[in-house]
Amino acid sequence: MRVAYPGTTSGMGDGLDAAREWLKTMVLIRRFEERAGQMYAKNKVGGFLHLAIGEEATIVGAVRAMRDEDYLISTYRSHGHALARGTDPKHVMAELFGKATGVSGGRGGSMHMFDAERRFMGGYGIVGGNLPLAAGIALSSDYRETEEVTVCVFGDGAANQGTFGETLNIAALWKLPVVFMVTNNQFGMGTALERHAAQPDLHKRGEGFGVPGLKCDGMDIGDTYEVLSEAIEKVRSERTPLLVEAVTYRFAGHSMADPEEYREKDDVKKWREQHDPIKNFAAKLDDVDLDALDEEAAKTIDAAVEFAEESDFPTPESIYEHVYVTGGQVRG
Amino acid sequence: MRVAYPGTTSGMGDGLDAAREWLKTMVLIRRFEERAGQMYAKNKVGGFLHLAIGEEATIVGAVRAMRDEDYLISTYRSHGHALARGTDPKHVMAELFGKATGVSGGRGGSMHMFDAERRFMGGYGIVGGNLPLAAGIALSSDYRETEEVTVCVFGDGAANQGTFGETLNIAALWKLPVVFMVTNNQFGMGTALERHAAQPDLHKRGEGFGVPGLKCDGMDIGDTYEVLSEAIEKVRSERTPLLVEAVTYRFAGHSMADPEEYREKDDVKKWREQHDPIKNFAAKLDDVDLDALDEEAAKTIDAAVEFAEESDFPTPESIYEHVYVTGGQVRG
Amino acid sequence: MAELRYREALNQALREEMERDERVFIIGEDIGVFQGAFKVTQGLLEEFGGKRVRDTPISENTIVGVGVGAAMTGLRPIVELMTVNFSLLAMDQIVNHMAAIPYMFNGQVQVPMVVRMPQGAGHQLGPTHSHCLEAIYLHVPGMLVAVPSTPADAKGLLKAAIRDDNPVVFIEHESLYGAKGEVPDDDDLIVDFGQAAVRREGEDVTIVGISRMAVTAQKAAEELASEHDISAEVIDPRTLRPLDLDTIVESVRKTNRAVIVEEGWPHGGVGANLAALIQEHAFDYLDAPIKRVTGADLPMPYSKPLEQIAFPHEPQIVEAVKALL
Amino acid sequence: MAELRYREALNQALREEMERDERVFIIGEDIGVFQGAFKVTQGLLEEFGGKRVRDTPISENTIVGVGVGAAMTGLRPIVELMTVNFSLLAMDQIVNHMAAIPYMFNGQVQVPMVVRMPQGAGHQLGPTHSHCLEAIYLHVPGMLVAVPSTPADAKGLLKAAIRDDNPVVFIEHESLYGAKGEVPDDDDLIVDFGQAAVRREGEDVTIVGISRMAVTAQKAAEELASEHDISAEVIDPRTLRPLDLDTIVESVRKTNRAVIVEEGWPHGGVGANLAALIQEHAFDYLDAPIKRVTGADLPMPYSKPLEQIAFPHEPQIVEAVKALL
Ligand SMILES: Cc1ncc(C[n+]2csc(CCOP(=O)(O)OP(=O)(O)O)c2C)c(N)n1
Ligand SMILES: Cc1ncc(C[n+]2csc(CCOP(=O)(O)OP(=O)(O)O)c2C)c(N)n1
Ligand SMILES: [Mg+2]
Ligand SMILES: [Mg+2]
Repeated sequence: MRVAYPGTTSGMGDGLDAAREWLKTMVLIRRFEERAGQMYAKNKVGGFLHLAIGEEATIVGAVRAMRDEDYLISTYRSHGHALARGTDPKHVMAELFGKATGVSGGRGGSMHMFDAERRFMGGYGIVGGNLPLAAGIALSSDYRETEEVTVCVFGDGAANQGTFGETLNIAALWKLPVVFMVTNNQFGMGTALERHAAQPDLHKRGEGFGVPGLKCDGMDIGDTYEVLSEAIEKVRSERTPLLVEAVTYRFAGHSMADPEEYREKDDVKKWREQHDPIKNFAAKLDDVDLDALDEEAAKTIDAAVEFAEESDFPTPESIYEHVYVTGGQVRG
Repeated sequence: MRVAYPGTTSGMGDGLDAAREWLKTMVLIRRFEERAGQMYAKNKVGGFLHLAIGEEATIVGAVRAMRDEDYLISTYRSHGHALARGTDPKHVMAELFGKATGVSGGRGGSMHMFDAERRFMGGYGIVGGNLPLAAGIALSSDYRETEEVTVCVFGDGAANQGTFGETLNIAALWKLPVVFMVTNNQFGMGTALERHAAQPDLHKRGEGFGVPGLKCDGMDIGDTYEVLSEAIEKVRSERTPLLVEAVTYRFAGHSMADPEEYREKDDVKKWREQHDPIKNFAAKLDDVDLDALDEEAAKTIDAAVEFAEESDFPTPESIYEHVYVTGGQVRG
Repeated sequence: MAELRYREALNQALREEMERDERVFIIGEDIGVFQGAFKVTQGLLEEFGGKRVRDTPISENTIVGVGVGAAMTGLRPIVELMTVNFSLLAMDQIVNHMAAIPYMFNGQVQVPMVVRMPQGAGHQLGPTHSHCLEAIYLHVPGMLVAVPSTPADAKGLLKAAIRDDNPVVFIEHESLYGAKGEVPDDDDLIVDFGQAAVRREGEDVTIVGISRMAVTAQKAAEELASEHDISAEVIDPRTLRPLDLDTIVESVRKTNRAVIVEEGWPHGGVGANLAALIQEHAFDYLDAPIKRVTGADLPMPYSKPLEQIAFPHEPQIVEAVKALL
Repeated sequence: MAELRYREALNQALREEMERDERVFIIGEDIGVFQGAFKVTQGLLEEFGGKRVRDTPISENTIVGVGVGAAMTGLRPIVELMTVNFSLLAMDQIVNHMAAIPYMFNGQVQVPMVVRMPQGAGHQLGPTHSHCLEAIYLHVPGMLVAVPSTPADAKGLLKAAIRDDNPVVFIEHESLYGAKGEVPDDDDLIVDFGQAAVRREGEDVTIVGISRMAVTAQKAAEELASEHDISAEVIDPRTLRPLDLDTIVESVRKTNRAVIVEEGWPHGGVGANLAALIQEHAFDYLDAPIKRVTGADLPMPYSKPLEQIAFPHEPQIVEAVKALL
């Protein structure tokens, strides 16, 4: 396994510093997700809660390969994407709590995070629903004659939606600057990859539509970073889409309501023990004190929980705000 | 170019007899389409009228590779499919006239032909809408433990619909006995293949979904027959789908309302002169009197027009029949 | 009689009808190995095997179409869509294919299938996962629409739907899956489509509740009786197509007032449809305008206090009735 | 004033708004090289080039989503769907994305886009190609809905739609593209959303006509005046969201009778919505039940004589009015 020490990508210093920042961010995401799960168990968080524990390298490796001006768009499993992109954990946690201070003002919840400022263009609840949006964003980048690239993250299960073929064809036809990144965590809910995809090498699925594919080890942040960097910069210069498959594994259930009867406990255990993206990456770095990072993350998240707790719910009077740009109701 | 002289397929004798029957059927379709166009000009036929002139070899070659018990499902451009499958031209013409004696009782029109008895499972007006149905029919064949194969015909433009990827994946995953046949006439309405498909070798589009592809010369009935026979029999024995691309050309406009400004008149002329599937096939057969075949077809179609003319329109009282199986209206 | 949960009643209906008729099978996302997102199909894979209980990829439009194709050749598919929200992806196969085919081809084929799916808000699922779309399905000719609100109806209507030769859109409610109720022990328990249930008799006002709102309406009626001395008749239409308009109109002719309660969006909702019908058929009997109590006119917010005020609860119904009297 | 066809008026609106604002662009099937299935976009490719007039593959759900994504980043896309029938394939992007995003993300982004598409029967296009779906679009919060019936409105409303920061569903009518009418010569001609047009003043009955039916209703009103001595007021709401309910209610308060005419399906249609609203707001003024004249409750048959009786013509409107008086 390779570990890349990146040059100049946004928000990072060089080399080892960058690697430490990656680790720190992965730890932050892990702890955030765990705490979110606890808050869910305490009924502080409602709805569906999809955690990305196990997928931290896939998330951080990809996001660190992006520039600030690039766009990221993801799914209902996207707390980590927001955090990696730099959204304050306070606002992410507050969103889970349904508070007015949440990233989406409490309107979206776990599945629908958004941070316009950081060009995190949202998590989306409809499987496969974000692919067309990504093409539209990329079209806009082109239209406005910018160098921006869009990274569109979706799951292995989403590759079976009609939007997959439609969007890849359009992106290739129009030479749109978008990297389609399939986070292949080997399950679509309770359905294992080989039970939902006839041809399970998902990165090859785009070829028929004119979108070449790459693959990376989504448990290895170095590899993920390297392959995504290559893809993003190729897309930036050639302005034609690529498909990257990151093979990863979700350590927790699909959502909090998942008894996980569709897979062997031993398999999960094996993945957790052998492929933990945080542990394995930490082991490669000298001078890393994982406990200290954990503690730091815990503090940040304590503060986030406190912030979320203390924030107000949106007022009843505000309920119609933003349905229409004019603010109020528009009757039919 | 190869000319195959088939053994025992439904409705045909051996060898040369079969070839003559193919030619006869192609001529029938050509003349039927021409006459339908005339009837449209005379306002006897309404709606959209999509003719298959130029695509006769693709149609007849494929249908003759099928058994009687196999299912055929097609698009809004399907008079030829009905005729090749053995539907009486009278009933096809009567449908165009909107008469009660039409194959669909005047309810469907040109775009929605159907002949349950001949397992022609319909023409469909929604581009890409028939692919899921084909998978369902094939699933049923499997469920009922039969040897039936479904041939699903759609256009190059339809390969861009979401149903394409969705259905191919499902068919491959479930090993359904269906041949997806893309009639690549090189245009989706006024949009040329390379302007709508990023990767124009359409038979390669299924590989990413686990559906291998074959290609045939859709202007050559022998080649079409041979490739489709191979595909259908492979699907029948292995019970797993294939995708066949038949490259053809439509000599007429997309529908009757098409000024054809999107292509060069010279190109059309060249295709008509050099690739006419009827002329070219006739030239390979000895002892063929094309004029006589024309005349015979004309007679058949005269009779069909007369039948359509003389048939009654559906009665106003019958308007709600078949909306529900109970016959009458069901209020909401 | 057995006391069953709504989800168990549905499960029984599926099991019994699959036992009864080999042509019946189920397809849907995570209905087999995962046992169903809401456990309605629990145990069926084990009992009937993968041929008859088939997990699908996440491809809503196509899995509905697969059902249509199979139904056209004589099978009787049940397609589970995980929720009604995802049926928006399948709208073409539902409207242009499932509902249209029998007519379009002049009755040469029937499409005896059921599309089952739950709807509804209340679990903080936010703007993409909280729809009630019965108004849209009611609008489309060529199919039947059921909206059961009790375990007994869930079972009886689902069995009727599976045996019906028309395509049926069968709309369950997420919040009702755990609800308990008496269900007759009868393998042939059928609740006929087009028969409204009068849940409570009353004199002063007719309340029509749609889907889960039939339950909320009953609770509101109890409160109206005990706290406000108002006698409300509560009607659950149970199916929106066919609609048992007679029962509703008869009731309004008696009470002279009507309130319709639905969880879906207000403009062009089921309530509007019923209001239009009631004033057409009982104009001279109405002592006050027909009132509607509906879900709020917005994409459902996630935040709990907002969500709770965005769909009807008893107090709004009580208020609406009081305003009429 | 110039006399223009409806399609020409739309074409002018597109051209003027594209000249006015570089962020405006159009995507759709066969809108460029083919010049548009109904020639609404004729000449635009030549004038504005392929960047701003872009032919798409046949991928309705995705092309709407492309519009949404582009709109979220500040552009102002116009997505042409070839007909409303194909919008059923795009329902997820329209409802769960286009309409929901501004709210779902708390106003961090707007979705200033227009989905244009024609609807309607009358050309023998059969069960899959003849829908009128305004009732479905009216139902969904988060977007505006226009149904222009004249060339001037087509132009003025489309310009308003393009300048609006809300997503707009803009429903044209296939049978009106060739219709002629006076259109003011004004580059800034805007018809505001939410302003009904009183097409004809009258005293005896209010007829509300939706989309093309506004035209049919006017003809029926002329006949009512000349043949039956009945004075009908004809209202064209022009937009269904926002709805100018005041103008309708005011009229009904004057005439005391209302007939709503729509081409779409009857159950849960726009007529039901308006009937519910009118009886809510003008209950004491109504001398008779509100009547609806609608399209037939079926997938549209191809056969001409059947099709012609399956959507409203003047005689049905005349009959409905006469039955009220
Ligand atoms: C269109 C649609 N269908 C079904 C669902 C329900 N659902 C939510 S997540 C999920 C599985 C998606 O799997 P995958 O794309 O692999 O992403 P992962 O959850 O593994 O991150 C399903 C079926 C949905 N949200 N949207
Ligand atoms: C979903 C949908 N979108 C658009 C149309 C309008 N339309 C009818 S035929 C056609 C072109 C289809 O091209 P292709 O699939 O290549 O078939 P061909 O007409 O060449 O036989 C289009 C865009 C439609 N009928 N259905
Ligand atoms: Mg997955
Ligand atoms: Mg074509």
